[in-house]
Amino acid sequence: MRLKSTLAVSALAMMAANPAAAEIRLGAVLSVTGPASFLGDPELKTLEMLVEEVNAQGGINGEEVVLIHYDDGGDANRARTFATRLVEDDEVAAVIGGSTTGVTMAVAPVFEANEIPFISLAGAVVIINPLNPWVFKTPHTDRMACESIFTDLTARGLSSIGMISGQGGFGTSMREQCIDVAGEYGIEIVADETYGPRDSDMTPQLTSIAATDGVEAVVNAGFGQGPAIVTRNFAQLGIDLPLYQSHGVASDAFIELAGDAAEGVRLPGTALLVADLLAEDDPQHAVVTAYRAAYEDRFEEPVSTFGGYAHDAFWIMAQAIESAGSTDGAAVRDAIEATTGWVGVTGEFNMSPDDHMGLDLSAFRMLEIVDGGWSIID
Amino acid sequence: MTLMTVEGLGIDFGGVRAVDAVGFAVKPGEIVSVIGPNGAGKTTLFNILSGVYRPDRGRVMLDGMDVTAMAPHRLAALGLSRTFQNLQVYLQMTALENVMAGRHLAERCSVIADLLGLPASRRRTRETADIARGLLARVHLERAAEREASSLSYGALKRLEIARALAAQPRLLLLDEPAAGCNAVETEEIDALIAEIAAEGVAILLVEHDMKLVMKISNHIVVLDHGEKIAEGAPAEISQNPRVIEAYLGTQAEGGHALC
Amino acid sequence: MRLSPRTWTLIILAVLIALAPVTFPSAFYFRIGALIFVNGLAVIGLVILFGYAGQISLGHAGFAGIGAYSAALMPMHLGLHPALALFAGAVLSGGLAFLIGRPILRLKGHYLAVATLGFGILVFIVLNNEAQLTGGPDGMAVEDLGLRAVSDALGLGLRTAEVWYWFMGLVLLLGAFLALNLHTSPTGRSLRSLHNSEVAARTLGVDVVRYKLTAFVISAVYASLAGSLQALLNGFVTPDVAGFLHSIEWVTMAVLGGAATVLGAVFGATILTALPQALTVFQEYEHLLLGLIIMLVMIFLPAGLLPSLGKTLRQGESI
Amino acid sequence: MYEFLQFVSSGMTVGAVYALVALGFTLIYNASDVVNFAQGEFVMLGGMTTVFLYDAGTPLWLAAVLAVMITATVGVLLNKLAVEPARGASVVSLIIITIGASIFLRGVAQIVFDKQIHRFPAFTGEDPITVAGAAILPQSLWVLMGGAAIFGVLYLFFTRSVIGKAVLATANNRLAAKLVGINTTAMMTLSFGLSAAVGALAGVLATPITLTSYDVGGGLALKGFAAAMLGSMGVPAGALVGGLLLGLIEAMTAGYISSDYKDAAAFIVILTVLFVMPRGLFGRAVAERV
Repeated sequence: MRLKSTLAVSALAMMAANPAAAEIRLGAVLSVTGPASFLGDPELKTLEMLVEEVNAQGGINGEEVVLIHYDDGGDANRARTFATRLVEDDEVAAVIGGSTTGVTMAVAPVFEANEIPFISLAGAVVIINPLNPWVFKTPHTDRMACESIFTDLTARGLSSIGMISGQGGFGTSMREQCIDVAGEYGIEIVADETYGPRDSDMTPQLTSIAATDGVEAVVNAGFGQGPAIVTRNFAQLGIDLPLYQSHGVASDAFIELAGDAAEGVRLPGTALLVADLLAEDDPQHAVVTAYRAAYEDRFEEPVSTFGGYAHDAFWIMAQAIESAGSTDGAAVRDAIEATTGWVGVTGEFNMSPDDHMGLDLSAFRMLEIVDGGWSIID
Repeated sequence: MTLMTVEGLGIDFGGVRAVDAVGFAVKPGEIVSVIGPNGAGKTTLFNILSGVYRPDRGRVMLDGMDVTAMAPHRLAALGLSRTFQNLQVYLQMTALENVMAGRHLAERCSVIADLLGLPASRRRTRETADIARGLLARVHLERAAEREASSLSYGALKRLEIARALAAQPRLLLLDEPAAGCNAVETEEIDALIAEIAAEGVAILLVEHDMKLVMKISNHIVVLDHGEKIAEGAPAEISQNPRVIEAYLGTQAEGGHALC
Repeated sequence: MRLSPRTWTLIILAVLIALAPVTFPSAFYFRIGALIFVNGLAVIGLVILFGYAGQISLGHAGFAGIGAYSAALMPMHLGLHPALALFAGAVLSGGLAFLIGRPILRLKGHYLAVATLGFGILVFIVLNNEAQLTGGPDGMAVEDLGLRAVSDALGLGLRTAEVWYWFMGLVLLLGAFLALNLHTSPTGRSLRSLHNSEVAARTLGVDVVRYKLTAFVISAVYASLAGSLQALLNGFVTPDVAGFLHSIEWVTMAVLGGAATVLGAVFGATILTALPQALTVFQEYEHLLLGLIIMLVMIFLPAGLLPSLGKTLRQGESI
Repeated sequence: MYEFLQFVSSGMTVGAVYALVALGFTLIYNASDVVNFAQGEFVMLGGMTTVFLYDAGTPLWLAAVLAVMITATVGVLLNKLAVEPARGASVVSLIIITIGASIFLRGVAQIVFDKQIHRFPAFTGEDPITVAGAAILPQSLWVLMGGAAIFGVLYLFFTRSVIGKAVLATANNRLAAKLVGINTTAMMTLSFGLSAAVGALAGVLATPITLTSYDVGGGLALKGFAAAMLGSMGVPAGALVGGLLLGLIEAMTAGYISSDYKDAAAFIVILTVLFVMPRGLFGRAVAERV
């Protein structure tokens, strides 16, 4: 009895949201709370903002866009349940989400089996390689972040580095990719430390790195409060080496949190962080400035790279639905694959049936923090 | 032939000698009572004998075997069973289950058989239940069999605990104040029950404040005061012993339990 | 004919499992059902440990982690069929429980709680850190158990979610059957007696260390199987399956439903699995409400939902 | 050598926060036998409230004082609304209530505050002090001294003041305390308020170093609970030693052995200690009374 009535109650709750005529149901599974809320929160805000924007302009192909989103709390099992719910119960036409790689990999098979186009917002290269015909992603891969950092190191004549990485999915995956790709750039990783997602002091790890012979620079892979603490500890210990952060340090909030310690820190970032520094004729200038203004105006918090991923995913999906002229899964999928030369806040996307991300290294700009603000290194 | 011999037994709690240099012997079918004022160390002695506490000094022999500081469940396997002064009934189990649980040593079954509910396991449970019902009848609790123990009266719980201890088919039974809190009729019943058990050849070690009961049924009495044995002998000798009388009169707080 | 509580419980469960799909509007509900059964299985294990033997564990997700990663790794590296990996994982978990149980179960109360918690966290850390083997925090894919293929071969015409629902329903019934058998068996009586009074049980010959260990091992096997089945159901696994929160979730299910009974376990699993799905309509108030509901239930029905409701019903009858 | 000192300073700072959380557990446990898993949320509330008051223009010291008072009120409310009404419930039921409270408080914080990461400035500057080559933040000294002061004041309170002694008496034997006329209900309320205030103070002291967000509480509760058990639940000195020890083990493992397994090392030590001393470092053996 209990079992049935509980389910019946939730059934009623969901029935209220059943499909009406002439609407496009867009699903989202995001880690709005939990250890990855740093990613999911701006992603959800961006999607909500953009859906309103599109509907205010008359929707897509004259149909209203309805966003149905669930918070997976960063847990793959819950995400999988919500993915099933989106497909089976909410009958969405397309899905954006998967804030983390773990969640993305857990939900992707659901969308693949139901032939629903899915754009992930997570970084790891495994999402698109091997290629899944229904799965796309808008963020750079963490491997590209490593390559970008290594390129800059090489340009500075540095080749021997220490790494300190977060133990979450983001840090772990990027650490592996960096180790994997280091050889190609003649970089040697001589010290390799990690820290937990909730750690509040990384001086022991940094002391060890600084004491390692031959370390010429330090690279920190991670997101959330970790990189801010690493940066502060780095300054506290007076380590006189170049410090590189990753693209996980993705908003002005980092500079606020790290304070003076952030001076001189370099990281591969997107145009979004340096909207005001972009030349007027920069292809990304318009889109970046518009998104940044809209987001910061509405939510009164600094825009982040992660919200930018959602921004690009939304527009790529919206345009694909528009050009497909319907929400037929295969047609939308083909339209996404046909996205070429589209400029988003993250970079210029050139999708193809073989490339489900469509970004190249040029999307990353090497940034340095100078006088409490960003500057672009060329 | 003695069943249990206790020699020079002692235990300290934080420097206080709770029991010291206590020795006595129990023969099969004999009823030995341990008496003494409150705090004399009677229950502590029981806890040592049943393996709950490890003694600091002395030894305990059972059937000529040294069983000092042996774990309670192993002592139980050697035929020692007990009740508790402050009641340790399984309150969330039925009266019947309490007595059935007392048959633990007799009904070893494999866990696998129990999980699968194999016929052997279920047959064993039925047999145990039959025996347990018999024991409940013996303590006049047959009608409470299916009731949860927590709903029974104090006197009933006392008797239930005796039934549970008997279920283990002990050769030596330690009874810690079996008649406490019982009315005259109930006390008489317990009196008869103890005598009956002893008549079957079970040795009984009894702690009891009801002196009428003690004097009536004991074969032998050991008197403790401040953890030490101050006297030992037949009931008639003990009731005349000046040290015993002094020990009891010295503790007026005993009130109702004065030596009669 | 008078049926035993054991038979009644099984009949009630079977009827609920069989009839619930009538109310299911979509395949999603079959997944929720399957998840309820997975959680229910683990919580029944905890009922044996906690409700029967009175021993708390805040680390049983550790065993789920071992089960889940056995199902993921053994087919990949040893070429074992997932079904065999599931049993191998259970043996592994049971064996590990046997080894660590002896020292851990000497502890009592909160000390036992922190020791089991520590064990669970250690498993999580290993799964999280040994990325070469486990894929690290991003997790790894799990081979298909092949249930759908079996169903299709039998011509049942069921969708994947439905196949899992019925399969897990059967597994849950089996788990309940075993736990109920145990309850009224000699072993079950010994477990419950040491729960009620450890000292009395000892003086009646119960080797409490051995029996606590028995309950610990059995519950570890239940948790391990639940972990394996969840991994196989999802086709994917992350270290979260072994996380502290997962352990806490199961304990909360057990206590919320009524820790001492199998039916309470399933009830608790149902509530805490379905409730978050219903609460999603409240958006950002979801967590606030979940916390509030858990508090209110425990304040007003401290014995857990099922026993408290049962008592109310019985009182209603007698008036 | 400077490395060792650096590790010690790191371990002590982190450990002091654990010790304060453990102390919070102990205060409530002593008064009510409740293991309060919402203890970490008090630290979060202390930090986050200070952040938001400070950002709204309140002077830092006032923001901190208000944050501690607000959190103490939350602690009292938790007792009055959730723990007291459930009196007589089993220990496990009470634990589940506090877990529910923890989820609830986090849910409230994510709405009242936000999901961003925050900090406020250190009390006396950010320039590290160099001691024998080791760089120590002034705020670390604030955490250590503040922690020491809290332990000191509570020690005096419990040993010198009438109310403090009444709380201790309640902890030792609730029935006896009631019989000699102590209002044990009030003592419980006081303990919850005190414990929440200690947690909030930890949050205020540590936030400039550790940063804070709506969800820092869970992890802190876990470590604080572990520290309290390591040093024996209910013994304030044990909370102090357990917390510092945990912090030091983590820092030393991260520095000398493996940062991957520093949390593992902490729990391995706890398990080992409990196997040898089943009641923790400061626990006394209690004879079973039957």
